[in-house]
Amino acid sequence: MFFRMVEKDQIADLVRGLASEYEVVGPVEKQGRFVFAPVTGAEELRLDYDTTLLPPKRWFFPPEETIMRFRTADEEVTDDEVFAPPRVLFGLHPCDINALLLMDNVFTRDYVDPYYKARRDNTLVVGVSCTPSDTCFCNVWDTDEVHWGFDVFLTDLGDRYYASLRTVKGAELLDDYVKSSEVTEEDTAEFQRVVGEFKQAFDNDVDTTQLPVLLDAKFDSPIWDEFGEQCLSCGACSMVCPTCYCFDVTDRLAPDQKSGRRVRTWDSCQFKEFAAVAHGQNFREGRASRVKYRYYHKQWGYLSKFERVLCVGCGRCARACPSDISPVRVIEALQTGGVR
Amino acid sequence: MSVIPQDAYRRDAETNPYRPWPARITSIIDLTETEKLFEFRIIDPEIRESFTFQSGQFVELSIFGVGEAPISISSAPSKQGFVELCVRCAGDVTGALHAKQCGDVVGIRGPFGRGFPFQEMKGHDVLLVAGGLGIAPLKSLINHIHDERHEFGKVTILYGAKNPAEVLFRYQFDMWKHRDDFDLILTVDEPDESWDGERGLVTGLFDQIEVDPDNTYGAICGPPVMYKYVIDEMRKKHMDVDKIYVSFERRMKCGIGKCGHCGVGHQYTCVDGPVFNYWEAMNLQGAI
Amino acid sequence: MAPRVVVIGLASDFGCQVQMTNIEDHLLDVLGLIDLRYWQLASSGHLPDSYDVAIIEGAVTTDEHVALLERVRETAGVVIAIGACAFTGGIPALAALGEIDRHCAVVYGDTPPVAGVTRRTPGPVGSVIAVDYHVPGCPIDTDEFVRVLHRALQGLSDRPPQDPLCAVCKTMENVCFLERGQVCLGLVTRTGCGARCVTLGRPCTGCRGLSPEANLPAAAGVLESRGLDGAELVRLFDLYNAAREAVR
Amino acid sequence: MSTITVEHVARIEGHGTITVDVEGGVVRDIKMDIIEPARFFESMVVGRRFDEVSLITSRICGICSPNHAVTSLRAVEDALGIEVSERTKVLRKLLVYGSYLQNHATHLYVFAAPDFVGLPSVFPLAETHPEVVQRALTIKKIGNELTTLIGGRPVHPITALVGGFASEPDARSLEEFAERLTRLAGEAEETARLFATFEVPAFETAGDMLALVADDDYAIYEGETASLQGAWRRPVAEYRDFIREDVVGHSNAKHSTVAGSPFMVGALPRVNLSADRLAPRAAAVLGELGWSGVSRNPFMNNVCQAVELVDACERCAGYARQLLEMGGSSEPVPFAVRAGSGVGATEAPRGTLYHAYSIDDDGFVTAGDVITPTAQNLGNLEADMRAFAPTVVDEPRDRFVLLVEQLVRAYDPCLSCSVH
Ligand SMILES: Cc1cc2nc3c(=O)[nH]c(=O)nc-3n(C[C@H](O)[C@H](O)[C@H](O)COP(=O)(O)OP(=O)(O)OC[C@H]3O[C@@H](n4cnc5c(N)ncnc54)[C@H](O)[C@@H]3O)c2cc1C
Ligand code: SF4
Ligand code: SF4
Ligand code: SF4
Repeated sequence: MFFRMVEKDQIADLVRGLASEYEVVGPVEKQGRFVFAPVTGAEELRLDYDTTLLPPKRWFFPPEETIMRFRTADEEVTDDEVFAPPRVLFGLHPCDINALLLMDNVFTRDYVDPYYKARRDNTLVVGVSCTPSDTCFCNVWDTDEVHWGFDVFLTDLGDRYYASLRTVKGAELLDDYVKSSEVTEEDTAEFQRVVGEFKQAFDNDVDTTQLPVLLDAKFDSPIWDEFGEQCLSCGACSMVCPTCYCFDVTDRLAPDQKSGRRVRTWDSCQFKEFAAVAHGQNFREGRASRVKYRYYHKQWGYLSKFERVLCVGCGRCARACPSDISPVRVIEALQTGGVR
Repeated sequence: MSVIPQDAYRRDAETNPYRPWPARITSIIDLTETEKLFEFRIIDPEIRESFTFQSGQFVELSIFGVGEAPISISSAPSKQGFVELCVRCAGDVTGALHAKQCGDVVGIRGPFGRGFPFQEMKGHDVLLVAGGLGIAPLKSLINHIHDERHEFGKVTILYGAKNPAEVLFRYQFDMWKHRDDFDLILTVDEPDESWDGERGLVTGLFDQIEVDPDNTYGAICGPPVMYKYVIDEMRKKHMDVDKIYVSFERRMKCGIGKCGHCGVGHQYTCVDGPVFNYWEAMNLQGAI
Repeated sequence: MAPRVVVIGLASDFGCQVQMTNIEDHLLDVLGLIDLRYWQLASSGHLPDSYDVAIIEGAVTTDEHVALLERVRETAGVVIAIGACAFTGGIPALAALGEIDRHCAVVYGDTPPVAGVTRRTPGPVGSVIAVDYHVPGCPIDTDEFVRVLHRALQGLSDRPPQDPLCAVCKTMENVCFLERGQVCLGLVTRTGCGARCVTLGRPCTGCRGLSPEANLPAAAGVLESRGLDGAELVRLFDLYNAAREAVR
Repeated sequence: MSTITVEHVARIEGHGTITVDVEGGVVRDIKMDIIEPARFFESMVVGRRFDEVSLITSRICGICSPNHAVTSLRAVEDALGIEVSERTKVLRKLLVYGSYLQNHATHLYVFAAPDFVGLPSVFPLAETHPEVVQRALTIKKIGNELTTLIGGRPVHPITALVGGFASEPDARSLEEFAERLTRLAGEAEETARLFATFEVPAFETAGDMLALVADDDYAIYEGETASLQGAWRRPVAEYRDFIREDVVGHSNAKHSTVAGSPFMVGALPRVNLSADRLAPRAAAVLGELGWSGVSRNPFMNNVCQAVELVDACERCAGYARQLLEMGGSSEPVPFAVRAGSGVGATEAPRGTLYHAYSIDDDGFVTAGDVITPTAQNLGNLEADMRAFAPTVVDEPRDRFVLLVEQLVRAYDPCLSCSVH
């Protein structure tokens, strides 16, 4: 990787420059919280945001998307045109970039998803460092650091950014739009100090020892019933999760029924119908089994395939769940045998 | 680890894996009141030529405007150019398929999933146990074994249905019954006057068969409740857990390991299964 | 042959019938799929003796409604209940909360009119006859109506969305009303509206009825844990769902 | 004696039956039974909290729901002593006008027009006169879009709250809308010209005509009630003093009287009382049609609705632009819940709509009263039918029935409103 120093007041130039070539999407305020939304200038950006309501996944994998079109008259089947304008996602935190990498595993490996991939290929990612909030626990999964999956990463050193340039395109952007300077040894030392402090700032200590074993060994534990009683089966956790990728597929006909499209929408394993099959059989009928499945899949199912857990510790689900069910509470319960 | 089979999509990385190929219904046979056997011909000749599969794999069948359903292929891989599906009318897609006629066009994607380990089974005895509609994927395997019969040892088929009217592929079984290289035993839970076969559950048939535990591969497919009991019987016969294969049915939306619906334990039925060996299956929490 | 369709209004405000017409761009496409035989709102004529599909709006509030529905059920192969009134009793079912005669006295005093109807406690269509398809909401969403009509014409199963609203609300990137200290019924309300109200800045009031998957005790607990009154859940939910016991 | 019964009069909103008793070629009696069952709104709101009232009463009518919502909000605000911002007022006017565009277009083209071209409904018209149907759909659609833009959906607004709005459309949509409305005014003018060509019976009502009036506005959102015959103006808060409502045995809707006689409300009374305050293009069209100052022919209500469509287009385009410039906020103003009683009145498409509520200390409703335009019109409509029927009783029976129905439809009655 290469590195440059960028003065903070250059960010306005950078965004202006980017906006001339790309749609720039970044964190903006919404009623005291934050969302990723298109911006026209740096003044709209809130790079000091804690976390966003929805993760960046919707810019690659929208909540609703056409995956195929058909005409009933001549049985013609076509792909949907992917709307993937050149776009920059500006200001992603390490957890969210790590989450994208986990999504990439699903959507760009075996049976490449053309829609996800087209957007991923057409999107530049500019990361920015963050400060932990009380619901974050990315330190637990080592997702507080990120080393690829972005084009530029900006680490905040007070009045300047320490910019890591991961890709050619990222380096070009910086060259084109801002005056940056060489990194000195002092800069790197300052970078080390800042990152070190950041690591110290986490107070969430979650004991993840032997999670897959615990999940199997405690498969029938009563803790799941307790969580089941609390769960509202609303699926909010899955929607806000940057690593939840499950979807439902339905056919939608045009009003005249002559043509139609096949649409996928975000789905959640917390919905009762998720695992229902014909003849009234449902493999996860009870709420408890569904809550369990979410964690089982995240901490063990995905791990067994991709050697990472399917959680980046962003804490969004903890904030979104009206009943305060969260990975931290669940893992604690698995470790201690009791729900707190 | 999942072994994604070589399939038609690989030949063209640009292909949208969610886009089905139009296929024409070339024959429909009524099997029972609720099941029909359909034969399809993929319209695009290139795709049709390259469509190869293993017994135990499935396709996603599309009725445009209704949706998709995963269905096991029940014809043998050796039957080129056509795909045969045995479908029970169980809901929207399958119901809409049942309303179709010869010559109508539907969509097919696939084949997907891991099938039975046909090559490994060669040189061994095979014990196949089917319950109800579970015979559909096993029929593909049986037909395939039939095509290469000399490669296998003893082949035993146990098949249970609820009543005589629900016994599928009776015409074929009647044919096989008279062959001495297949041991076929049929049983029904609720026999009527016409029934001259066995009665009772399929597990009851194990008393009648001899199994060479070191040399036998097992394959099971049927309703979820059946697995545990059949496996118990196989274990009583001392068969190896990793030589017993089971085929699972789960809800599926994509068939290619993305939509997440078919999760069973830590695996996905669509890409890691639907055929699992029993050792794997035992390790899947909530599977059996 | 296009199925013969009739549209029948019971006690309602006609809002859902209006919504049926609110697909101006595609109204003629949809009409092209059916043979519309009777729609009092839009056309002269009488309810014919035979038809295939009956679309019913409104709650059941009179004995005459019951008799009509029984006749409809005998005649129509398919019955579609549209809107909260027909599905859950809706707003008219608020009158089920008290004595119907008392309501009558409040409105008419001691000389109620005798205009050929016998009042009964309001309820949904499903409390009187079997309903094949349901379109929830007050008012219905036009697109959803067309989708359900399509399903009915295709002979597919009735699949009103089952789960609570919050998931869709999240996809709209709303700041949750619970965080803002307000009771929101999205926790327990049937999804499918796109969390319209919340997105426009107003808590969900439950017009689509109770989600069959709702966890009511947990939802009341959630409100309590945020310093809100758990009983408000029920009081507010009565607005469109006072007859929820009668929903089938 | 023979009795002619028209059950479930078509192409009106709600369920009503007309019975005419004819004896020896003379009309003995004629009445309209409103069989639409009562839903008891005035009783249902009792015990509900003040902020639920507009949600409930909006369901009195799905056709003019914005009017019920806005009127009930005004009554509740009157009871709680809340004064809303100017911006809120403009937004509410837009909401009400959205309802005008929807309602007038639907009534004129879907309900009334088939009569004049001799068709049972608008559907065959789509084949014979596609351009006319297209225009109807265009106007109706823009009306829907306007109510959606301001209220959140075409029927039953979401955003209108006690004291203000939950959210507002963005500037871009307002700008775009102003453009479209300006363009739509042309379509509306064509509508007025079309309806002016339809021949209507020469008939005059004996009843008075009432509408809201304001000094500097074509009053729809606020104003005083004015009488055409009595030439008086009175504050709406006194509505109980000048409008009397009685239960009549054959109808689930009550009938209203002013000074002991039936009267008419709606587009015709409004134009009669406020023609000089119409927006320029609407005034021009009215002139073009040869308007002579005042008309007492209820059949002219259709033409007046068409003129109001032109007015609505111009006015709404103006309001949209005004919102872009005026600043201010539509966020609900702060208020304290307290006991009180209040009245709200607006002009709904079919005439003046009154809502009144009493609220207790905790904000729960203790009494409600709603007088809808159709409830006010029904007495006059029956009186008109009685006067009109004998003049056409010699016509062939079908034509006779059609003419009577046409009179009913000219009033554009909304029976579910009238009963509520
Ligand atoms: C690998 C595999 C192989 C298979 N092979 C075969 C085969 O060879 N032959 C065969 O006939 N079948 C086979 N199946 C089963 C077949 O896929 C299902 O029967 C089929 O998907 C049903 O689809 P459908 O659209 O007809 O039914 P659906 O309309 O989806 O309904 C089926 C049932 O699912 C439930 N359900 C689904 N959605 C909802 C909802 N929204 N709300 C409530 N309940 C719901 C209901 O119980 C309903 O009755 C196989 C399945 C798998 C996974
Ligand atoms: S499970 Fe929760 S904490 Fe983990 S990535 Fe998803 S939303 Fe973030
Ligand atoms: S605002 Fe309402 S619908 Fe949205 S998440 Fe919160 S409780 Fe659920
Ligand atoms: S948010 Fe609630 S009240 Fe609003 S439309 Fe949806 S279900 Fe109805």
